[in-house]
Amino acid sequence: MRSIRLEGVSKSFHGEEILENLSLTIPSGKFFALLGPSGSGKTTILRLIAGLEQADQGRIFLGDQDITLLPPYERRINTVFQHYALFPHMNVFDNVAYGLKLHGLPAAQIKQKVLRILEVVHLGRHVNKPIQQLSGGQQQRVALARAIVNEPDVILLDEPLAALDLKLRERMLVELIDLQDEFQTTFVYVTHDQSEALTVADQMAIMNYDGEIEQIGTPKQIYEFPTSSFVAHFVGTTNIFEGILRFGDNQARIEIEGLGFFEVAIPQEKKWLCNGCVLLMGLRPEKIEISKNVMEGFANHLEGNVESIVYHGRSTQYNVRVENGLLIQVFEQNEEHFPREEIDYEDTVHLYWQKENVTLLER
Amino acid sequence: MKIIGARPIACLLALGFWVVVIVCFLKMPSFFERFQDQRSINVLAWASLVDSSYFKKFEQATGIRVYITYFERNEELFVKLRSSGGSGYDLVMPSTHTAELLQKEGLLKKLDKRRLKFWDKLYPTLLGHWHDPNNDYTIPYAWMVYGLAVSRCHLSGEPTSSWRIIFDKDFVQGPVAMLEDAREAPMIAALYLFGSAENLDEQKLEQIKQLLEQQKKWVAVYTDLRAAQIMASGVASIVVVASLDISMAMRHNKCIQFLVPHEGSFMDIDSFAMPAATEKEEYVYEFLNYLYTSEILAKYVKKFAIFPALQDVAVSYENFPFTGPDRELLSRLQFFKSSVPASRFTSLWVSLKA
Amino acid sequence: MEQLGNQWERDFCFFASLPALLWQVFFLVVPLAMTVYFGFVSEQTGALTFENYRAVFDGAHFCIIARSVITALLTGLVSLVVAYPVAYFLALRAGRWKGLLLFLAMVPFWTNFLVQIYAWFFMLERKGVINSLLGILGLPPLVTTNSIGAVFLVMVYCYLPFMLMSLYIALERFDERLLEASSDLGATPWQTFLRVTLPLSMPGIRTGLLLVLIPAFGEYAIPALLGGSHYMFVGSLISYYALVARDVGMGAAFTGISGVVLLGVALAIYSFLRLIFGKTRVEGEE
Amino acid sequence: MKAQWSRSAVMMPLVVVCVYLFLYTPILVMAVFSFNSNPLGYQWQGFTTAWYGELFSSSEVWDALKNSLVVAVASASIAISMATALVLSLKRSILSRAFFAFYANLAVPEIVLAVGLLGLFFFFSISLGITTLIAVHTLLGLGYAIPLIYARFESIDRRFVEASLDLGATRGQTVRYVVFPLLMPALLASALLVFIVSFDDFILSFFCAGGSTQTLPMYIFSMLRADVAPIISALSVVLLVSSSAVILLFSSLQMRKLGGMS
Repeated sequence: MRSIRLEGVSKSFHGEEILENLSLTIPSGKFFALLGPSGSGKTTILRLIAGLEQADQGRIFLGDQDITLLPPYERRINTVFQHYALFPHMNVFDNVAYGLKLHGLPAAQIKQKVLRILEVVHLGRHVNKPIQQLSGGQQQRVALARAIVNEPDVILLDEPLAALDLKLRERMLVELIDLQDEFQTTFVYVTHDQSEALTVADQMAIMNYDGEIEQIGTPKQIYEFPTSSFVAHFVGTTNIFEGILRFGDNQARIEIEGLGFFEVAIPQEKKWLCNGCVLLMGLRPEKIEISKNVMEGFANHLEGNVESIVYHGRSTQYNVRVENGLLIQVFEQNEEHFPREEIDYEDTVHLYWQKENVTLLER
Repeated sequence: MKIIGARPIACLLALGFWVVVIVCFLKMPSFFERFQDQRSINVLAWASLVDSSYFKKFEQATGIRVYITYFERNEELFVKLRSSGGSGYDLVMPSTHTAELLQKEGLLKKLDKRRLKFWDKLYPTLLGHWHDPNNDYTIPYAWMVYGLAVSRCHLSGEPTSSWRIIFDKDFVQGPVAMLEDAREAPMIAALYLFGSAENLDEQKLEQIKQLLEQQKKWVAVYTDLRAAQIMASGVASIVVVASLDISMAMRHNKCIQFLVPHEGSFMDIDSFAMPAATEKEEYVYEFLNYLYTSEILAKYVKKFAIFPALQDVAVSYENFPFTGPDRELLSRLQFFKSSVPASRFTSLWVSLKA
Repeated sequence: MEQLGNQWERDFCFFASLPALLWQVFFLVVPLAMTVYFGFVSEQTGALTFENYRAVFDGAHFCIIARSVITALLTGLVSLVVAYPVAYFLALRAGRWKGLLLFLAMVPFWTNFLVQIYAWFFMLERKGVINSLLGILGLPPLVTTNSIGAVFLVMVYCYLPFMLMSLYIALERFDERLLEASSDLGATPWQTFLRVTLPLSMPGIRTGLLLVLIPAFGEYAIPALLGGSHYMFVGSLISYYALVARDVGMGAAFTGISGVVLLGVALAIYSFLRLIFGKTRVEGEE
Repeated sequence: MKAQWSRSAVMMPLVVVCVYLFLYTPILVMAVFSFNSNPLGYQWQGFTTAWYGELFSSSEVWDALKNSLVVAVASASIAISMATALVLSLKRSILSRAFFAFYANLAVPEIVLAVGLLGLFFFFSISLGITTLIAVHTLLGLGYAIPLIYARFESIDRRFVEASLDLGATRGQTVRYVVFPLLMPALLASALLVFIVSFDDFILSFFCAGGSTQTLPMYIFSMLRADVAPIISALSVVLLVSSSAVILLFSSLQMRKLGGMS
């Protein structure tokens, strides 16, 4: 259970720069998610930490130990690979026991440890099965068990759930969180799926296409207060408006071309805001109230035409075309505590939101 | 593998190590031989003349183990001996042409005839021929006459004893099996055309080529193997063959008659000779003295139907126009000896078979 | 294993890779280099010369090369056509018979090639099995020994297992759902075969053709034993030069030239298959 | 379309049966004729087991068989070890090009190689014998083994190697516990192939064997030279039956091993 620190790490393949001067600290004992689009270099970071690649420049620390030049087998770090990489010529037990055997543990101890961990991952009944006979979820659990059983300082998970179906994925996510809770090992979880990352992570980092880290924070910080339009776009869905900030007496407003003025709240920490700045305004679809009727108590209001409706089950998404031609997404929870008004295609609707629910982003 | 540049000495050492390992591996047998000093000889012999089945007594009596390897063509023998500098074997069995070549290359060891107890019993007519005028190197073992094996059951009437029945389309009575040999086949054609296979010039060679090309139409197969089978299966009713290669089959197949054409024919002698590199002369002489006894040779006569070079071995074969190498017979025979360079025969043969 | 090795490991790897390379150099490259060198040495004078190559460059030699190319090609094609349905059946349709059939296909492979050839004598002799049966039916002999037909037949026989194995390996990986997808998209079985199965088994076809073509091109035993030696093949002429004529120079020169021809033929087939394969794909996209 | 499918469903097994007939008729006929009392020609004369008696009493055959087995086993094991060492230790980038060079071993006409090798052995005054035979068959075997093992090695997912390193195995341990077991099928297959090639080889054997070493194909060829040799038919039948038995045993063991795992 140690932290990981990357300092000024660069890595390129065949002349193509994947990571450039990247620094990142992964706190110990936390479930840390590394979220980014495919090709952003997050897997490369993982492989650098695991020792499967060597950094061109920079240092990597595990706790206080410099592991930059250490071969993978001398690092107390284990990986759960994307397609599990379970050894096809071994059964479940041998796969899990592999690391322990290499460390020369007595057979009895190995057996005890392996059986215990297999119990934890609900594979107690499949100890002697060949790998090929396991389902995807079971293989996933073997891969996990194989990594955890060595009690490493850090466990790296490279898109571990990508090959599973939705239901299984959700269940595995919960199990992963439980496992991390139980072992308190540092988990580094790489994914391109924002909902997975938001679910499991204590802390997360968002990477952009250039292999740079855009933002680090708790899931809530990331979701509610993205610091860049990339993060706002990549994590969840956001309506983005471009406008000019106008400071008035005691209130700030944003002027959006063709739509008029909207009130916004100015957070203290955003020092770069200025009167007359051109900036972006982000507004989450679920923060907008939609109604055919006029409502009171909201700071902002817009009118538009429903262009399409997508029914998601627990929520409904309305795509509303507003005056300046922008298409705005609105989510409405299908709570149905009371009979609701029917909104249909082509209906004219009113959109309302509070000024605290917008994020101001640099253009 | 940057170390090649970085540490040349270590690389050379590694290389050297493996080279030494490989060389040691290859040299292993000769190394052990030196210590073992096993009493054995290696014989390279024709498969149809000698085999090991009658050596048991010899091996038991003398403790000399006889390893026999068989070869199929004189050329194999020659190439093996020349490429290995005459080593590897202690006794070989060339025909006259090959014996002459080997001797020219210095690959044969001079014989000590005094140590060959049977020397006086050899047919004098088989000694002193062109390939080894004083028999300094070769000991005749079996002799053979080239001729025509004719299947009387397939042909009507008494066959003509002439090369015509394989060369002249007016006389050809059925499919023919011709010798598969770039020297021997043209020389037989030369004998038919000019009465002699010596002193062939370009013009004569051209005529020979034309004759052979014509003959191709009725040649069912070119071969110097399996003559008996070819006759038995009816592939050819006339086979150009050495007496040795058909005598065995004639015992079973009474249809076959052996003819020596009246124009004359060729003969050959298969002899034993010692490669120059052998160090086991002593064993070889012992072996030869055992082999050249009428008792043993009679067994080979029985088994392979050979015509042995030893006088006191009784030979009687049905349907053969001769029994021993008498002067009358030999006066009608010549050896496959020619001044034409081998490459000329080769190009003739290649263009015939192209 | 190369990534991240330390110095000691790299040294060891270098050390371990040496024997095979040395073996290759010592027992293949050196003897061949010697042979090639002899190709340029005149038999008479011992001087360096192009004489041997010039002598080989004539109609007779090219006739022989052409004959070998045609026979090898035909052998390859016929064994392809014969082996394909069998490999297909083994890989995709055999079901529980697969193990047994595979085993049976392997057994002739285990038989000495001389014995295989020898076995055919019983079949092909004028009084052999085939012609006796034909005789009973009142038909003339179809194929007999000492004919080009016999050479061809036995060559197909001897090389068939090679073709069968490479096709089987390629077809075994074949996903049968592709056939369903193709017929679902409206292709007739024949179209499916031409446009899906055949292109996807192309690697196996290529390997198989090369595995048959190369040894068939140099084959000498079958023509010698079953062909009646009316005509020479590349293999027989090479061994004739090397062994009988003892003209190492001519032999080396002829080997060199026929090697070049073989390489050319192999490349031509390779690119021809690529061309066909490529064309099929373009048509499919239309 | 239905009709066509069913037609092919009938045609294909028919073709398969025909091809198997083609493969087996000559062998079966030969087997039958190994009991023929007629030593010449192909006419049936009567039943006899004399040829088998002659075969089993001939010491030459068994000597030749012993030599062939020794050479085949030795060259198969040497070739496989060297090929494995090469494939495992050469850089992939070099190997992907280098392994083509080993196809030459198959493409060069054996007679050319044989004459060249004979010259080489003479030059270094290496006496011909069982070691030269092994050396040459090993060379031939490399031509089969290296491409085969390399192909398998390439198809091994690199993630298995990475996973092993990641789990704490050194490179050596990874080779031993992961790469080697995964290579096993290819190693076995190529060992078998090299064995067969060596067991089958005639020309190289003839030239590179010393005087005291005769292999089985050499013996067979010398027997076939003269005439029909029923003893060869008998020998072939014995070899065929025993090799089939070995393969069957081998594959049934394999099956049981697989079966035991489930």
